[in-house]
Amino acid sequence: MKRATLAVVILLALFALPMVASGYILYLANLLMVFVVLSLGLNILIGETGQFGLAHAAFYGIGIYTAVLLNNATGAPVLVTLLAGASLAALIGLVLGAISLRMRDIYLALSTFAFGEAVRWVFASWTPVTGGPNGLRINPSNLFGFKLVTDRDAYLLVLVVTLAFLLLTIQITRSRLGSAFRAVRESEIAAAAMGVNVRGVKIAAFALSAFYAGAAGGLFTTFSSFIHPESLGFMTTIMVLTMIVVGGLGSVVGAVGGALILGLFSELLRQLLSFQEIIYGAILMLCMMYAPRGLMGLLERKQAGR
Amino acid sequence: MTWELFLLFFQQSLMSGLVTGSIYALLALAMVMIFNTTDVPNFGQGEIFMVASYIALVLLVFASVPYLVMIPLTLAAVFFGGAIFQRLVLKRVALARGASVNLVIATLGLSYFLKGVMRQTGIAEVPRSFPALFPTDSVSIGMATATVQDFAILGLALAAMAAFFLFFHFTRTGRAMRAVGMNPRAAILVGVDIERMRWLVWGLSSAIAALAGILISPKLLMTADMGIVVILGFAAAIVGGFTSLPGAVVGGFVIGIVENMVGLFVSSKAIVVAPFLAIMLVLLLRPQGLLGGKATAKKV
Amino acid sequence: MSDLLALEGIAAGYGSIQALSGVSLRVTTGTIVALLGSNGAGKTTTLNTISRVVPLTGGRILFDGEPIHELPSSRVVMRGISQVPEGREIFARMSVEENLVIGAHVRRDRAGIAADLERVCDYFPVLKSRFRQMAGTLSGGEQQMLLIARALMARPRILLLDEPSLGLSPIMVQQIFKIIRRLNEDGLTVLLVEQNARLALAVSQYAYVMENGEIRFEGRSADLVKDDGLRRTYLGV
Amino acid sequence: MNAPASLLAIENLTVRFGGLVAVDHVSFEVKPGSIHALIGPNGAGKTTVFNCISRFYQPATGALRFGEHDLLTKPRHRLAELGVARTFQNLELFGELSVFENVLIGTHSQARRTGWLDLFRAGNRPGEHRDRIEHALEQTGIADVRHVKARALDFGRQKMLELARALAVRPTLLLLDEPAAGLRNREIDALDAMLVKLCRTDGLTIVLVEHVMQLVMSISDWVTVLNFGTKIAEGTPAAVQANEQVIDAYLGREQADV
Amino acid sequence: MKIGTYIQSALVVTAAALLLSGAAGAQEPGLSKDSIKIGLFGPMSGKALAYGEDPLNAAKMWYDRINKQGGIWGRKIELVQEDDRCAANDVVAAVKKLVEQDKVFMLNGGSCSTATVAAQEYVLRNKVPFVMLNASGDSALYPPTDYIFGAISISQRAVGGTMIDFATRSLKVKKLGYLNHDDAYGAWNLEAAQFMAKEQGATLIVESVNPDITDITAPILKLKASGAEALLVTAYARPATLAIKKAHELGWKTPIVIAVNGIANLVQMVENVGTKEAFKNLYIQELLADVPGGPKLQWVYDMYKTAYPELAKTPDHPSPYMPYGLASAMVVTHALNLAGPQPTREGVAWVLRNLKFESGVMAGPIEFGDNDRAGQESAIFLKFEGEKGVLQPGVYSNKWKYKG
Repeated sequence: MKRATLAVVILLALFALPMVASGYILYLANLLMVFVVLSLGLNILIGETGQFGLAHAAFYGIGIYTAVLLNNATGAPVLVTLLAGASLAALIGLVLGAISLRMRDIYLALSTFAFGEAVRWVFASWTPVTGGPNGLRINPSNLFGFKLVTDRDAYLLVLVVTLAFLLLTIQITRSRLGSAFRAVRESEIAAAAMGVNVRGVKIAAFALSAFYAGAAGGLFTTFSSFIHPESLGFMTTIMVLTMIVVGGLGSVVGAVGGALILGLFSELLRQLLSFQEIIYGAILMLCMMYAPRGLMGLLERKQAGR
Repeated sequence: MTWELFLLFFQQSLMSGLVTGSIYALLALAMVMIFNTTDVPNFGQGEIFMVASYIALVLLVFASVPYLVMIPLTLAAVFFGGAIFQRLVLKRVALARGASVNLVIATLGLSYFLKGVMRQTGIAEVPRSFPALFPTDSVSIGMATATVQDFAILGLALAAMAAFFLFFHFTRTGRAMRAVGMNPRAAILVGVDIERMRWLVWGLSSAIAALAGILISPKLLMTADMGIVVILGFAAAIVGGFTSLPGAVVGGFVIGIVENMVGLFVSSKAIVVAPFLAIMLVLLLRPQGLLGGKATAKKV
Repeated sequence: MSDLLALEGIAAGYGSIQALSGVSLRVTTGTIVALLGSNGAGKTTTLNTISRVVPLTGGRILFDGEPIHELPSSRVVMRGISQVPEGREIFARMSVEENLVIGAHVRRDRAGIAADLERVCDYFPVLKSRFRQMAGTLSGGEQQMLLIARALMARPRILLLDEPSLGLSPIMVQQIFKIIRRLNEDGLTVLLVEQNARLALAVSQYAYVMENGEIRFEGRSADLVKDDGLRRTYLGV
Repeated sequence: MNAPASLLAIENLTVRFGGLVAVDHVSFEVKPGSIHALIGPNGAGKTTVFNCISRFYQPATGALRFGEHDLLTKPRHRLAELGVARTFQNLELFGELSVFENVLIGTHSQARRTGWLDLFRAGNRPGEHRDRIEHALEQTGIADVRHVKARALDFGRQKMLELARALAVRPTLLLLDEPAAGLRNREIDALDAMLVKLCRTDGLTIVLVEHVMQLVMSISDWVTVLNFGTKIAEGTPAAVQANEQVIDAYLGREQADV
Repeated sequence: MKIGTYIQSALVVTAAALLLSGAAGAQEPGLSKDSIKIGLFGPMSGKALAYGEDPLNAAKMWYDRINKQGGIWGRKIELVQEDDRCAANDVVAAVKKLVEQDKVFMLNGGSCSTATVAAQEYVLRNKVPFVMLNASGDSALYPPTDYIFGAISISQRAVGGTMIDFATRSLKVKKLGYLNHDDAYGAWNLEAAQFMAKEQGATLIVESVNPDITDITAPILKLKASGAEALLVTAYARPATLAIKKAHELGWKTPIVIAVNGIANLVQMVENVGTKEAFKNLYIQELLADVPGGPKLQWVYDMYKTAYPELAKTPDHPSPYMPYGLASAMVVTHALNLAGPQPTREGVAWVLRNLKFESGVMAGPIEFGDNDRAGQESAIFLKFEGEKGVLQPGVYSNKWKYKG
């Protein structure tokens, strides 16, 4: 009961935020929610299914460019552009998943990493379509005929979509598919013996994770006015990976918490000038040394201690 | 394209590819060593390489230490730096029941940390290099051109690789390191102190990266972001099979040559993406890499 | 006769699982002692606590009267305790020779190592003919021989043998056990873990039977062979 | 209806690993509702046969028939749906997951027919699955530890969990790879009773690989003996125990012959 | 429909606020009786620190001087500083924070062009005058907007255009090898270079490389094999140095012209190339009013030394980009001076659109116009033989113009 009350309070606060917060705060909130969706997606692949795919930024980018191009060309409603971006990302994720079936562990990580870099190169070089190195301007999205111009306009949409993804994630982790994901992570052999289609589940995880990343990209286009391939490289994937690891791999709360905390942290660090890389690096090392299971691990330990 | 031009391009790409490839090979070697003994792909490798280059620079240029003293000093400093990182951080991460991803993220933390520290010193603001030990006069072989320095880099890199090969195969410690990589349990049972081997390997691997830095820095300019070169070392390691030391060397040369060929025959713009395409191609056609052993099927 | 190795009430565990509780056993110099029991009874864990691969949570281990349960594993090998692990724990991508040489990792006497290569190959002539071959290409029996030979390269005073018969053909098992007996006759003390109780009791002088991390029976092997209850459980006859 | 005399028929099965012939032209049949033991020395090919039946290994030659199905045409993950479940010699549990979820995954193959979207439907809510999971937990005596992580269970309970998970598949054929290995005498007796009940009351067919002769001889209807990849004998427990060849290769005589 | 009504209500509120402020007499954000807030941002950490640090310092010392002289129309300049990390998301966050949280009157910042461009839409929507620091930001300058002004040092297009002007008029070369980046920078300078080459009847052979390139053999060899008579390099210092080295190694003795992008530190460049032989036939582009160390600029460097005595002692400070920050701050203070005692954002933007003045720091005048948002578009060239630059006669200019 206490939990439910807490959830309601948080929800109310989230919906009330635009009434009190400045555009800058809402921009941060929007950006953090995009990170949340990205983290939830990568957590499905790495945390739940144990597949080390490191091409998340590429799918994020596919989502962004698809949504932007569709929006700029046709002015289609934002839900259509968002879904189109997510679907295309999922489709490409499906193909990457199918190709990567024969690889595992380090090889999977490295090949998907290479795929991610290759996709980034395509973004940067396919100038007629993506604007290449000039970047691409994003026209305001269209929601039922209203133009989403400011962060404030986009906030409620981003919030609702993010909440929808959160609910979807919770539903998936509780579903047979979620069980199958974890079964594959824990033991492919036993999973197969229990009737889990291991190949199918792996591909599904890739596609689903890419769908999230693509949708996160679509969300980004609703409040952002510019995209540049520089922000779609391996470092972005690593940032999301760090979020889910710091939060606690394989945990929905961890993915959300990690995204929020590291995202906020990064913004706060901006004030710390040139020390920020040192601090970020130190935090990663210390966290791995003393909280290897992330924040969730700490929480669990605390609960167990009581 | 005329036949003559083709020949020129072909020969030059082999020549240049071998020289830069030898550096990629050293970086790949360093990476594979660590991966083999500790199962960690070291994302901090590039920054170790970077810091090592700056240590060399400071000793050589700012402290005016002669070349022949600078090299052992740098190697020793970086050796201990790598070893200390393993002892201080990674050992603790492993003890905390960290999975391999935790170790990877710790190395990532190292990478940020070193980059930040180096920027803080201020010497990384402009690209620098230090005077080469060898003349940069050009020499022609066939139609290709290279400098004396290039040959020295290639020669020294090959010599270093040979030395490491001999070390790994014919010394007690080298053999023990390979044993730890192949079968840690069995290594413990024959009395190998595997914790010691692990920090030794980190030290040694860091020293190899340092050597690569010393060799290439007169040629490639130093910045705090020069560690990015290590991606090519990664590519080389993957192409070679990621667990095979000779594979890493071959992979290094392959990547070096492919880079040049793509630049000359395809487009300068495609140089950066060539290694990644090579990775994907190799993994698709031969997932275990060119020289990697066949992946063993898991026993049911 | 003195006890070369003595375990006094050792306990060990992984996480929340108690793998061994209060295990005590003695191995007299020059004898073969068998440690019997079913899968998961704690036999291998016992050997691993002696080799210091698994940490103790209680009790102590004396070797030649001196406590060794706080030494690092490499020191234990140096003192003269070599384990021949179960399964195929060879260095597959090394040659047979390298496998043997690395067996002598704790030693520094080059001349002695070279001499021991010869000596060990006397016991296992088949290895001599495979010297340059990759160890991974050996047959199961040959790999088992290599494991024993590798352990001998450390000049152990006691050999901890873990399931030497596992997965081997009867003929190969007979050969291996003949060699074990010969090694013992040449003065080597052996602690033998074996599932094949009949075989183990035949070759050993004294035996312990483990179940669920504890010692259940012990006695002279010749007596245990005649024990009906034991026979029923372990021989199924 | 011409009900087949056998539920599972293995014909001329041959498996090679590289140059090694692990299983060499082995044939045997398993009658429905029976307990069929597969025994023989280590390395005789028992587990390999198991792995062929459950489609982890591809035999070089031979046929595998299960009811009217040709198993060799089925992908591995379809077997559970057909009613074949198995356990593993070296335990293949989902270590980080709870006991309950381990068993829940056993029901994975059951709900497929209701369509793809069912994948997203919650699995651990009260209902048909829940009943079956509870039943399996009760049968194997691990209902009290349902929320414990599989990794944290003791060995005996881990074995029971494997069995419970296999039962949740609702199998007609249960393949057990050394179910008694490492169990205490008391536990073996319980297992004995449990398997007999599963077979006689619930009508399951059980094939087991086992070294614990006490169990094999007491519950088996039929025993097949393998040695070096070939079948050297089969028959009732009594007949097999008296077989000279089996005694030589596996059971042994009173006197050790070293 | 929630959002729609929300927007409507927001619009009503905004309109009311505007009316009110108008009535109250220009209650502009960031403006008080005795102070005016300016948002200053640039990279203060990370990869691009070197581009931003000293220009930011230079801007600060100029604002300090103005304050010491009594400020502008009696108001002291109050700086609010933000790090933009030269990354698009961070630039946007910094700008939004400055505008909404800190409520600055106008913006002065940005050292990295592509990242700075990310703030364009927001700045325009909020009608905040924005003067870039040392970013060229060409794609935010064209098509021209009412509030964004950049390229105070030089626009990338002018970099390319003046290079061609120099090579064809001074070196009299018609077949030009052109090495640029494969990024936005490279694309911009190439656009004007191609325009100018056409104008002057020259051919351009282009090789575009990644700024992080490690082995530059392929593009240089291709340019050499193409028979180009001069090598024009618009890359950063690292690739430019590699190019000079490689041309020398390959025995290519053609004239080389290095754009201002690549000459961060000439002493270091000579050291990095390793041999003065390679500088036999090398020209460099310069944007300042005088050769480095020349008397016309002495006051700038003296001012820096006084303001940052500690920093000036460390190697590589001030950076060659330092004066650009000063010029940029001068643009801001000039515009504020001209906007009168009751400045409005709109008014300052109007002043900027019509601003023209001699900074005494840059090579040419700083001038905006109807179709022109790039402040500075001229360059001088020096022949550089490894030690001292010898000024070449003439000022070279870019004839590319934006055509709406």
